[in-house]
Amino acid sequence: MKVQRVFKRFVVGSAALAFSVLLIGVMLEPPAAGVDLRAAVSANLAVSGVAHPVTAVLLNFRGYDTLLEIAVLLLALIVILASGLEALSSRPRAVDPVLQTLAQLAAPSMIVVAVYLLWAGAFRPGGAFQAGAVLAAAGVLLHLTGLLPGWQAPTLKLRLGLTAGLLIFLAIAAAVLSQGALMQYPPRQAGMLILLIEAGFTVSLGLILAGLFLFISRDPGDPT
Amino acid sequence: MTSALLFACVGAILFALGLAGVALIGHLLRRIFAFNVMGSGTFLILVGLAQRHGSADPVPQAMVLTGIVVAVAATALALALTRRLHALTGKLELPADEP
Amino acid sequence: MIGLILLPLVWASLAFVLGPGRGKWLAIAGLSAQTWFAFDLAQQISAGKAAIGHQVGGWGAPLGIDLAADGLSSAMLLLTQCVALPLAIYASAYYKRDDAAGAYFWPLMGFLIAGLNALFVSADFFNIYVTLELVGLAAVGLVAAGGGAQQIAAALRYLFATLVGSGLYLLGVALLYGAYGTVSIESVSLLVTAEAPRMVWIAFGLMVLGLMLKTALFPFHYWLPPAHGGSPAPVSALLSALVVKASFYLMLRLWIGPFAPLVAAAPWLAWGPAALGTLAIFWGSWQAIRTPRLKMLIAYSTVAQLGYLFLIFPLLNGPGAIQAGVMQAFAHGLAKAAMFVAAGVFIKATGQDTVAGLAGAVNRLPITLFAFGLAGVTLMGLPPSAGFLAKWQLIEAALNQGHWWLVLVVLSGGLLAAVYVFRVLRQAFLLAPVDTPVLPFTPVPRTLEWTAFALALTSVLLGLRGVELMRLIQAVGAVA
Amino acid sequence: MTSSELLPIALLMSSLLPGLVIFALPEGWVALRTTLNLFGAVAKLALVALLLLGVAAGQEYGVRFAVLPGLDLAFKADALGLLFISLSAVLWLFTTLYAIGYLEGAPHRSRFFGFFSLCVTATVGIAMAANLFTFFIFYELLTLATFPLVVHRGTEKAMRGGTIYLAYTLVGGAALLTGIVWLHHLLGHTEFAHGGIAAALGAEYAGQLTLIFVLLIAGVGVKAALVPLHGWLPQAMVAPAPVSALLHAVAVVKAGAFGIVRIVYEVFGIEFAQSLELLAPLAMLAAVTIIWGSFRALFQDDLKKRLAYSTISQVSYIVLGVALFGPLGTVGGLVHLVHQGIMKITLFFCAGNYAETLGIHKVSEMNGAGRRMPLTTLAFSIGALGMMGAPLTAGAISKAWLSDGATAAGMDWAIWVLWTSSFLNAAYFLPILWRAWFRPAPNAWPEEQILRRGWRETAWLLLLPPLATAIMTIAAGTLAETPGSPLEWAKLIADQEYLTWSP
Repeated sequence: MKVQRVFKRFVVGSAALAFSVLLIGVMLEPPAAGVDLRAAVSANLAVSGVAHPVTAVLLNFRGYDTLLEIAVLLLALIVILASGLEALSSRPRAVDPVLQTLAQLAAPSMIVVAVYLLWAGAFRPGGAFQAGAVLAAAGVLLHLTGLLPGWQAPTLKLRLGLTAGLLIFLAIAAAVLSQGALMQYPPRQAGMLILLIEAGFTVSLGLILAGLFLFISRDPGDPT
Repeated sequence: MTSALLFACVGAILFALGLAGVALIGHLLRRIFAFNVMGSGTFLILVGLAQRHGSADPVPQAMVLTGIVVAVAATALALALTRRLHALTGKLELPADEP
Repeated sequence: MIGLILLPLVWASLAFVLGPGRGKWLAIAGLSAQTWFAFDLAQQISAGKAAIGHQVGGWGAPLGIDLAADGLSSAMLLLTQCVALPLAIYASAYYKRDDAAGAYFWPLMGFLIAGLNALFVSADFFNIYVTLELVGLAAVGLVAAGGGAQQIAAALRYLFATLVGSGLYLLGVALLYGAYGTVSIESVSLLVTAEAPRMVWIAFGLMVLGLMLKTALFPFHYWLPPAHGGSPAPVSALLSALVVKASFYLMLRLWIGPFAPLVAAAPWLAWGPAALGTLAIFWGSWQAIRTPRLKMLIAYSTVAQLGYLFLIFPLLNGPGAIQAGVMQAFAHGLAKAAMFVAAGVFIKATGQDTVAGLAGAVNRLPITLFAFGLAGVTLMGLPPSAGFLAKWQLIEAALNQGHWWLVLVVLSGGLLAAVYVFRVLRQAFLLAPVDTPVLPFTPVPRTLEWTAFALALTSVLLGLRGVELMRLIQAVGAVA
Repeated sequence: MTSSELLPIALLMSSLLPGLVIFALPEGWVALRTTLNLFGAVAKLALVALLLLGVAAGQEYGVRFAVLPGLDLAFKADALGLLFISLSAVLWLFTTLYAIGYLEGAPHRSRFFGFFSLCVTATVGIAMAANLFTFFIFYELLTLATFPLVVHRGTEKAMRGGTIYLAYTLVGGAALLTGIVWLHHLLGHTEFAHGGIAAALGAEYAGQLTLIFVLLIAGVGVKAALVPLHGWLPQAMVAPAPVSALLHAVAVVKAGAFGIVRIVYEVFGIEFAQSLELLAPLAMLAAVTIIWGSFRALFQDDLKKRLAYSTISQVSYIVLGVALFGPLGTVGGLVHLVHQGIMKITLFFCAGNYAETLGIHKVSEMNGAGRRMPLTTLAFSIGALGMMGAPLTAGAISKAWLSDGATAAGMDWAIWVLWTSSFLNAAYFLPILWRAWFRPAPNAWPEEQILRRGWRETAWLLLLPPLATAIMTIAAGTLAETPGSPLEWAKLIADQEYLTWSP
């Protein structure tokens, strides 16, 4: 038994070593002639509706990936809900009044930061994901300081909030089908549409990410 | 060797480490970490290889962002299931016997 | 084609908004519309349009993401909708109100179907990765839903397998992007040659490895039986019939598409999957013959039946191999779905998941047993069934290229399948033993019995009408 | 669709549709089920009569559907197929009547008659198959449809019999499939045609074709119970009597023998098979089976087992006739296909009657049965005498033509085989007759279930079918030369298969 485990470790370890050496070796070879997308991105940036190339790729050129990705996130949350919540953690939580005050101060400013990040995404690093993450962090912070109870079964309002981002995206993506293709935004409205999508994203992402934490984390005092 | 290529090489090592970890580690939390190390390795390779000759390429960066979100979702899922398993069995390892 | 992706996303989200346990009518309506779309698409393609493409966002590859449906993908779409719709009807009767396992079934199923459909039409390596994750996580969620410790453990095992699988695939994508600067399948196809850099070979290897893990090809099958055998019947059916086919489809697509020059340069590569497929057939059948539990038997049978799919790889440069693969995917998809849902009926009625518990089922649940038998006919490859046509095509393709041992594998696999199928049928025909009191069978909704029957009957009748399907697949390769 | 396409389909449907409806019928609806059964059987007979008239007048019937590109589900109603169909249609009617009487009050009759109808559908499909692909489909369908009948009683013993039956037939099916696909691969089609299709390949394929022949014959030889592939037949005796009748006379064993006829005449072609030197080994195999079956029958005390071994022996008469190169042997083999069916079904009906009425299952219990059940025993005696080849019975005709065929083919040893078999037949049948007619009856029968009422020694539905088939046995023997008899029809077929011979 023990010998077997050592043997397994040895085999897997040396395979991993060999693999990384091989991989590094081939990465050092000169690259093959291929496609360079940088030129294409900057050439089309003007009609994409946003000024920042990464945001343009995320929400316009490869916006379809993003659509599916938000579905993946929502799906993860649903799976967590589906796998059952009733188990309670019994870890007592010390609530420090200083921390509570700090958190109360931090939360509003985090919301402001999130809004800024959302707006800034159009022309510099930032965007819906970062904004949503900050929002979620605010929620987690409030929860950890005992100001926000862990979530029970999601209410209708919460469910609407969680799916809003995906539904808005789907609605807009389908609405522009008349332009000839899925997600083919008319260049003039592209900026506005993308902002709308991003706003929906920020809310839903914030809720989903917070939910990933708050649905699992349960206080002993929660009525269940 | 450009710094980008160095990133890629580190990524290769991280991937191999993570993969070995997922294969060998029984403790679920550590296995989830190993999976994340593996994912990070991939992201490093994706970005590093693409910009080994000069300026940044926004396409792989966007793809990595997408990949990170997917990895977050997967990690959260794995953690939730692990926690559930812990609540039901009190263990943080998968039952060894194959049913 | 777009509707096939958007519609399930919409009804999945709306079902979630409606709340736990709701949304079955949304799902059934959505799936009915999707089925119509899928037939429509198939009709267009067999009518002569070699392939139908769509440039998302109007950008076009390589900047944007392209979608493309040819005969192969449209056949898979058709299979997916045709299996999912009856399963949805089955599930609507299977889950009782307030059943914890069914609370989030509809959103999960919706995302699963959306992921599958998106995967089948995607023409972009990275986008395929996202769809793979969508499918994988939804499948894990379905396994885990409302389950006890065993199911959660099975779900975790499955989760790690699917994550490592897609992780390997993603590394392949990263290397491809590093080599060629694009993830569009079309652009990559133009660039790959037999003299491709070693990085591309490794990328190919990683992708194939990851996909074999996800398809549960022997010896990567370890996660499949607990996950498929331990879930509720509609979930097992979805997973066995559809989910494992998705990664197989992708592997086939890569094999005959962008990486065809590599395969042509090293034809021996094809023997790897074929050898593993052979082992899978024998190992899976052997386990199915031995296991005492009914659903485990069916799950091991999936391991075996998946093996047939991989036998086609050495035959791909001759005629008929893809046809055999698709026919086998259809036969197994329909029959296995029927078998799992029939097993679900048995389990609901007898209250136990064992083969031994089936004694006397022939008199209590004749329709379900008939469905199980018909599905068994397909799995054994006996005529007249789709499984028979698949076997016929496989044998003929193997003979065409003089690979005698493949013929032997296919035939002995069919006989082994007969052993485990008739193990069940035999038990069901047996009179309940006199000395033990006969347990009362719980009455089962008729919907459950008849959906099982409909699925099984389709798998058999397809064996008399394979021409249309074959006409559809003739359009393969135009895009790949 | 023209009538020449419609008729074959109608023939299939005449048993398929009633069968499907019967599956769905509740157990208690006896009247409707019986009506459907009889309606199907009579409708099938009428259709067969139509087809016979048409074919005799030179009309051709056929229909085909594409299943895969280059692969058709094809039917044709030709003289050879109709020989088999007429036999099964007539016997099906009698067997159905008999089964209705036999199973009266038994459970699960809907299931039984459903699969019963499926069996006959499969048999008709086998007879009408116009290529090996279609033949195989119905051949396997027959396996699947008979399994539930064999295990109908649901006992452990029945299961064992059923499992052995499946093991043999499925492995045989795999061999058959291999041969068919191989042939399809070489030829591009597997259509049956007078004079055969394999000859088109030429001599350089002789080795492969010999292997294919072995695979095909092994595949159908399982159902035809050729030694050493016969092991399932005695085991399948656990089935109810009507099923045994079906297995032995109407469907399964006959399907195997018929398959051999088709393969030798219409796939390989008798002349081509002779040139490949395949016929002599086949004849040897048949001879061994004939002797072995008769020999084993001698030692069986179980009546149905004795009959089962007798079947093994008798069916190989057909194979022997086919393998004798020359039209006379062909006529003998083909006519025996019909004659053996009529005679053997008589015997099984009677065996069922003894078991149902008096509880007699063994030869040693037969003492005095002839006085208690004179009519049944009379029918049994006619069938047994026919099997021995006694004059005025159908069996005599078969044997005469087979002997002539053996002489014509220059295989004189085959005559000795026939004589030996006749002697052995007498050795295992005559003691039964002697016991039944001349030994005193015991004080009590093993298990008397049906009491005598006047001249009716048993239920009339059990009595009429064996009497009818016994009369047919005599008729086929005495009226062999009248137009429309099995013999005349067999001559017509031989005329088609040997292009240079006329009767």
